[in-house]
Amino acid sequence: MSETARNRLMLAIALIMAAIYLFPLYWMYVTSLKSGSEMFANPPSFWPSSAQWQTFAFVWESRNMSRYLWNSTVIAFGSVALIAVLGTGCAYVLARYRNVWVDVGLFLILMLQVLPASLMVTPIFVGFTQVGLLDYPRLAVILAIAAKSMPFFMVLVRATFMAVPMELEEAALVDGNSRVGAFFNIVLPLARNGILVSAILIFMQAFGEFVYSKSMIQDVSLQPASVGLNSFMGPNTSEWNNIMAYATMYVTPILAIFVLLQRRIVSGLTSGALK
Amino acid sequence: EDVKLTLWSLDRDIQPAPNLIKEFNAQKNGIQIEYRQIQFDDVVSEAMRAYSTGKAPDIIAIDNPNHAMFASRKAFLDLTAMIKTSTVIKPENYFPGPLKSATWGEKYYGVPKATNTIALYYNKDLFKAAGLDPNKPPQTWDELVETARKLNDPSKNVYGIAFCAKANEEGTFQFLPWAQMGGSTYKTINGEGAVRALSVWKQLMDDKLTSPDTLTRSQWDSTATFNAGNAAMVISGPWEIDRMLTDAKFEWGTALLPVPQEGAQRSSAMGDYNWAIFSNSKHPEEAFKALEFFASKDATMYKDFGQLPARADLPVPPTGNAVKDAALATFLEQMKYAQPRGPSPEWPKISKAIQDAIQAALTGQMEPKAALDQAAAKIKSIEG
Amino acid sequence: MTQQIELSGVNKYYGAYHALRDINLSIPKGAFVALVGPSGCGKSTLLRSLAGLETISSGDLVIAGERMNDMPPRKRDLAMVFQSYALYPHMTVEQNLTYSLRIKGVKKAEAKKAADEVAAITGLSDLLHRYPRELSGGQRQRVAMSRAIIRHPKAFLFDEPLSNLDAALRVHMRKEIRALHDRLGATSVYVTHDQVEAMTMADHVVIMRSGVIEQQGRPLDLYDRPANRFVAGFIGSPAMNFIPGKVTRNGREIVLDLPGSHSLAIDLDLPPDHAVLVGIRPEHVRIATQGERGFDVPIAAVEFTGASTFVTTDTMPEIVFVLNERSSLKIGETIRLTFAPENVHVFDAKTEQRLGLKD
Amino acid sequence: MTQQIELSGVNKYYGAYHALRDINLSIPKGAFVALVGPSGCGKSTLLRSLAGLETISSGDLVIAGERMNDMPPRKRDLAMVFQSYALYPHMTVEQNLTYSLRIKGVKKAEAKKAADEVAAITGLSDLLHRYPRELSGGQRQRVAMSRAIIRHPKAFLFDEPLSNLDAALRVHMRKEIRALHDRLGATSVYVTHDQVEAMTMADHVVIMRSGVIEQQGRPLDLYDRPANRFVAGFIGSPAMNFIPGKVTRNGREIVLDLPGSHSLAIDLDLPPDHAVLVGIRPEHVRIATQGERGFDVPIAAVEFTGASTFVTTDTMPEIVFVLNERSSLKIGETIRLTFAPENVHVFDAKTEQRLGLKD
Amino acid sequence: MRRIFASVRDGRGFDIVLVGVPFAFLFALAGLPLIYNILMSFQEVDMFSLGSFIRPFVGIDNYVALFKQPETWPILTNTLIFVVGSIGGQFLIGFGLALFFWTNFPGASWLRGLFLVSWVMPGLVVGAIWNWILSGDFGVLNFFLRESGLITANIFWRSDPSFSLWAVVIANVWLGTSFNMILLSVGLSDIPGDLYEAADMDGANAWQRFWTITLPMMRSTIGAIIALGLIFTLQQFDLFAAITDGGPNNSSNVAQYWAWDLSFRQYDFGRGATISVIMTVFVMFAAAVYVRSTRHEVRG
Ligand SMILES: Nc1ncnc2c1ncn2[C@@H]1O[C@H](COP(=O)(O)OP(=O)(O)OP(=O)(O)O)[C@@H](O)[C@H]1O
Ligand SMILES: Nc1ncnc2c1ncn2[C@@H]1O[C@H](COP(=O)(O)OP(=O)(O)OP(=O)(O)O)[C@@H](O)[C@H]1O
Ligand SMILES: [Mg+2]
Ligand SMILES: [Mg+2]
Repeated sequence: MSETARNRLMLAIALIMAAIYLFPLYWMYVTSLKSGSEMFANPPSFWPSSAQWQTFAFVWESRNMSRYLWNSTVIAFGSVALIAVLGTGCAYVLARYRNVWVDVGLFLILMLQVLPASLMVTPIFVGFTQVGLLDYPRLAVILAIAAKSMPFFMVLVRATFMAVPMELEEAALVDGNSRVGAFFNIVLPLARNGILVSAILIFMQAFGEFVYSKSMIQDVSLQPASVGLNSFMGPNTSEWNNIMAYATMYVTPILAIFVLLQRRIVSGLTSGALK
Repeated sequence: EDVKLTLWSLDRDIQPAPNLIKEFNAQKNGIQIEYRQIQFDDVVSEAMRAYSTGKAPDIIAIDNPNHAMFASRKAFLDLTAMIKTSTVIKPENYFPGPLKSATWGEKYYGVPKATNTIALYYNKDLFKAAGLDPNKPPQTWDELVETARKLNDPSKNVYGIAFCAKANEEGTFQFLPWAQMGGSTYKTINGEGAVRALSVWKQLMDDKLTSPDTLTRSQWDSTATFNAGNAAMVISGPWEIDRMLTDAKFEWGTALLPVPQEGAQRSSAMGDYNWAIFSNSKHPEEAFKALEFFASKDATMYKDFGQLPARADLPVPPTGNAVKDAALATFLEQMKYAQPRGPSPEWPKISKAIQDAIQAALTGQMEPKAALDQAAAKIKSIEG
Repeated sequence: MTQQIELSGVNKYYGAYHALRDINLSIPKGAFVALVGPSGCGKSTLLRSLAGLETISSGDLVIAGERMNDMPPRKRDLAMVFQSYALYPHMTVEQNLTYSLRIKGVKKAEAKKAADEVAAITGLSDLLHRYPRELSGGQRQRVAMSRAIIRHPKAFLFDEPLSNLDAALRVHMRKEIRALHDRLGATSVYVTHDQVEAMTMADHVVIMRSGVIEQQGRPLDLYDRPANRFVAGFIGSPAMNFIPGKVTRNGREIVLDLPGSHSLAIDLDLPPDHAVLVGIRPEHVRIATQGERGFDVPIAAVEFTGASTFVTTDTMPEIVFVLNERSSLKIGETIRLTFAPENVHVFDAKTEQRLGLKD
Repeated sequence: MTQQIELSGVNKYYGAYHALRDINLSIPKGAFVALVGPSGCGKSTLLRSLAGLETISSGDLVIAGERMNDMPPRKRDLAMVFQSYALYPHMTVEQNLTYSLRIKGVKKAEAKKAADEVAAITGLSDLLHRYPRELSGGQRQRVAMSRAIIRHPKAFLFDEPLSNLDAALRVHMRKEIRALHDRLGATSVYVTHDQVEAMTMADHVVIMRSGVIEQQGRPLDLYDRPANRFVAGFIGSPAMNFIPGKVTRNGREIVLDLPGSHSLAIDLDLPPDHAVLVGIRPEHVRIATQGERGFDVPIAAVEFTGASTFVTTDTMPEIVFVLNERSSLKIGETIRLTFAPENVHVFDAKTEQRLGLKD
Repeated sequence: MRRIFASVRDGRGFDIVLVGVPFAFLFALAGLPLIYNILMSFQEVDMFSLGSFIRPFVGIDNYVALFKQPETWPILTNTLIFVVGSIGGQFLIGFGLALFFWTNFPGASWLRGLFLVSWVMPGLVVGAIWNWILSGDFGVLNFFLRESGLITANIFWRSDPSFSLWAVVIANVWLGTSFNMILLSVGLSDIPGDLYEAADMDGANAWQRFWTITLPMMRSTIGAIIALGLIFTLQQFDLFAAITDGGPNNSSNVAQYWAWDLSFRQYDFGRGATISVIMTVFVMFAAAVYVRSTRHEVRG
């Protein structure tokens, strides 16, 4: 089989798999364009009978989405920044050595992640109340998210640091760099793929974070989009088209950004780049 | 300097709380209320967490079966004295069911905010198609089953009936009236009537007269299948009327919940929220003033927000829409038989025991009797 | 001359493996030291310990008068060429070269100039914008080399920096390195497997085996007076021939254990019957002239390298000798070999230490 | 003899870089071919193309009569020693060695035996349970080597397999590789920078430059009749000396561009005034005996390698010659050098091609 | 002071700072809540005492009571099935996709990026969509299965006790696959290419190269992903709430959902905490396995 034929075949298979996998996304999109209870039509309709584009403008305006998205962005960036700053270094050290303390550290890190947010929120809420952190609710949420997601980040980033040859760091030390400098100039750029991907995953998670924000941010003007979405998603909702329109506007930009970024991250600078 | 109150409820922007607050604040009477919307599932947990850390709001709208839990622990303020002197809030004006849910130990710990109940909706077009009289909805359980059987048409994706047996409060909400009509209460949940009620449900399930998804679907979603024409009847509440008016492309009617046999006592579920003031509120007087203001707006509640006030003294004015008015009449009638769940401070656990029994029986894993016996034993140990 | 690098009683363990054993070494400022020894003897470990990349397990390391055991590498001001190159894969050749300069805060233009200069020396000028993965093995090695020599450090540590280069380039680089060393007055420690490199470049050669320094000294001293059989065999290529022998009754001659019963007069004070090993370098063995004494051996192999011919005999032990012309010797042919007693090295058969006059 | 490996018109591009240019090469079954050339000339690329690790951009590659351009590496049944070793970091030495056997389904015990045998040859017996990261550079190279020779493939591809080994070990390995090659009757292609290795091991030497094969043939043929200046200078160490010269008016002599105005009688058919380069190997230059003709040059450098002495003159171009004894020549001293006309190679100054009788 | 600073720049101090600060942070924000929960499992807790540490101590009463409940063992079994099923599905499909996209045909990287939707979409929306997809009467999944002739009668994914748990597993596999795939892709790209070349020369076919090179070289990545996958799976909540509510009859109930249900629907915080402590044991096991697995990692 020629190279191009193989590529075409692969692409075709990939498209089919993507189509299956992306069905829920597709469903979100079509639902946002459907009207009323077309949702419950049987058999399901796979194409909106008449696309209701105005839903988007309506939802954007009426839900005050720009404010919600702004809050989400603040919280997501805050969390990622905090996690990246604290987690990267820690992961690096945990990758660099191989002793019993590292074992203990890794063990603890995983253990600290065991409780679901819904169970963590009560003690954190209680604690934050006592130190007065709830007066800065977005900061409080950022801290809580950081504590929740940092272990995730550390474990993943540690795995990427494992792929960076120790010798390169040594070369930098001999070249006159301090540990700090070697870390930033050599180790970090080489582990960049994994760090970025992990950070993006964290970002997305924080962007959609819900449990903490819902409990800790009581002022509507500071709430993120997830809480905004939830607020019109009670058990008795029939505004599915609006909800899906909301979700569409919420998700699509990040997804687009990610597709662009990961293209560069996962496929760039790799293939035996090390050594 | 204005007194600042905080108020939590699950009402969305088209529902009473935020709008009433707007009106109240507009009065500029030295009291300003700050509103926070909370989701259905979170009201109690948020309230508890806030209360135990001293961050509780002044006023909260609480689902009626949970009221006793707070009242019994004196988390809510005893309003008896204030109500006695109030000119706006008078206990005798309220339906007894809702009022009872706000009462604990002969004292008032809250004021009913609104109320609702359930009844039977049915699709008149399908009745006609099946050769049934569209003005004679089933009156008894047996008739209900028979009617459902006649209406059932798998080839057209039509189930005889839809209701909700979900393993959460909704399941209890729908089942309890049946048990009560059979002469049982939650304390005697394994009584004969309750067993028969559950057997009827099981029969509907076993004979595929209702969708198996009844076990996991909310009332709202079940009703949607009725609206879409996939169920010929549905048991649900007045909150559905507006949606049905727009969504249902057929003629429909409402009827009181069928009873076990002709002449049996009626009963119904009682839903919706009560207002309460937290006992650690710094401004109980002002908070009560707010409640008085809300109660004063009960008269226009249905017109403005589509919710039924829990008031026996206020006629619900006709809306001009005949279908709607007829449905409303049914619900107001049904309301008379509405009984609160509990009240018991341990209601959530009791309810859970009942849900477990329903689910165990309907999935065929236990006989209705055995399932309810188990629930009764559990409830006994919970109530201690 | 002051001692630039001084190691005393240095030991290094990798887990249970004893990689450096009681190393004592002092290197004067400005010296060019070659470190040689068989593969796995601890040369790289020693170099890495000097650089501060391995913490030594015991002993003292003093550089320029200061105890450096715990000094971080960057404060030692050493440049090192890694045996495995350790090029930064995410940087171009130019960035690799100028990395150390940029750290020091050297200006961009200046760093670029330095890179151009060094690249010209190492023949990398055309490759400055390539990434390491786009280079051949020898080119990578040259980048590693260039990265070290672009700096002006206190000392250079070279770990087999030329092993992947062709002869011509190697000769060129040898000259450049030595010139640079002299120009900077730096101290250099140079690990190599190339005899010629060690002999021609270094002022001082250190021979290691299994983590121990076997001998050190000026190159020709080691060549001419190896302290033991190991050193004698290690230095020189083709390697020295060793022939077992025995001191005669009278203690004045050694009888060699070779066909033809060759014997050598000796000048050593040895007890009779003492077992010895006689070493003779290939270039000191020659074919006997007509009528000369010698021993007759059949030929096992003849190898032409172009300039010279290596001949191996079919004896136990085999003897290798070198002819400086194209020879017409045939395999199986028997020839008579001889060598001059003054070219012979005598070692104790048991201790393998050199026997001879005290020096 | 059948041709085992045959390349015709092979080209290879890395992006825009033309790494192999119209390579035509045929290697008979059982041959031992050495591939030499300056760093970056395309040796590894050629080897990798044979192995199937690089797809060639054009041309044909035939192995054992079958066109192999698109055959995956594993179906070619070749063993390769990578220049960068490419050891499996997650396997012990033993597992690295036996990997190919295990893939073939060889029994555990048998594979272990094979590993032990090979390890004994390469001196890795004590290290079988180490991981690559715990090995020295030379030890890693030996693992890479062992991994190839444990198999019995159609052909071996060696990419500088001994560059990190000491002389003694290298001599030993050289013998072993050649013996193995002969025993298996395999075909070997061997990249090396070591002149001695190329000359003594190979039946056939291929010299490359910048992706082009400059000359190929039997080792001594290349040494004795290099086709051009590049080959002449590349083969032999120290390298051949090149002296510019001019054919005299009468066309029967070459006047060398050296102080002392040396001239050589020539046997070639050249036009008068033709510019030539005269090449003379260091070992063919000698110090003139008393009264002999020659040219007088000052000495710039004297290097002792132990067995021989390299002397470099202070002339333009500089002349290097080899003395086979320890010499007492001093830098700056002037000596008279001479060489025999029959040892001289003559190249066209412009084309740099060898001038001579057709052969 | 200077010495400390120097050590931070060049020595052990650097490592200690890098590890110390995050651990302190984690201890305060994740460790203390965990301890709070463990403490709570030995106490009698109600809404009034949520805010304090000192509460009536009841010993192991909560544990005893919990294990007396008939649903305990089935729910723990469900949890195990859910975890194993989800992780198995996510990992295998994720790895398959990662390998597939690794072949790097044109368009591969775009499509790979799109697979991250499941990670980006808000849990609430995902739950709702799966709810529809899996619904028995008008669900899209049944529609497709029927159309393709795989089934004749609708499967009531959500309401049939023998399918309900698998319904959530399916949705959860969908949710977690992208996470697995993207991280495995990064891991794959970190393996030096020359190892594959060497293995190819050694005669290994694609399958053998996968088993002998790819898998072992990915050890640290795989260990991390599975450990994290386990934790995510043990925290999956939205899907249960949206699809089955743990029902019918607890047939799809799992520990984490149950713990939430006990705490926030029945307001039995003590027992809810008790379950979370039991879950900790699951994770402890997983963490130990993970830590052990890191011993065989290879440092580049
Ligand atoms: N991926 C690549 N991209 C661009 N150029 C490359 C790439 N790989 C190799 N080259 C170039 O191709 C040429 C031949 O490389 P090759 O590795 O074959 O050299 P070599 O003869 O083995 O040299 P050495 O003796 O130094 O190992 C070199 O100039 C090198 O820079
Ligand atoms: N991490 C390690 N664990 C155990 N042993 C090790 C480790 N690193 C090196 N060694 C052993 O220490 C010894 C010395 O290694 P070193 O790298 O210094 O050798 P070397 O003299 O440089 O050899 P070469 O000439 O082959 O590079 C070797 O036998 C090696 O196997
Ligand atoms: Mg070494
Ligand atoms: Mg090469």
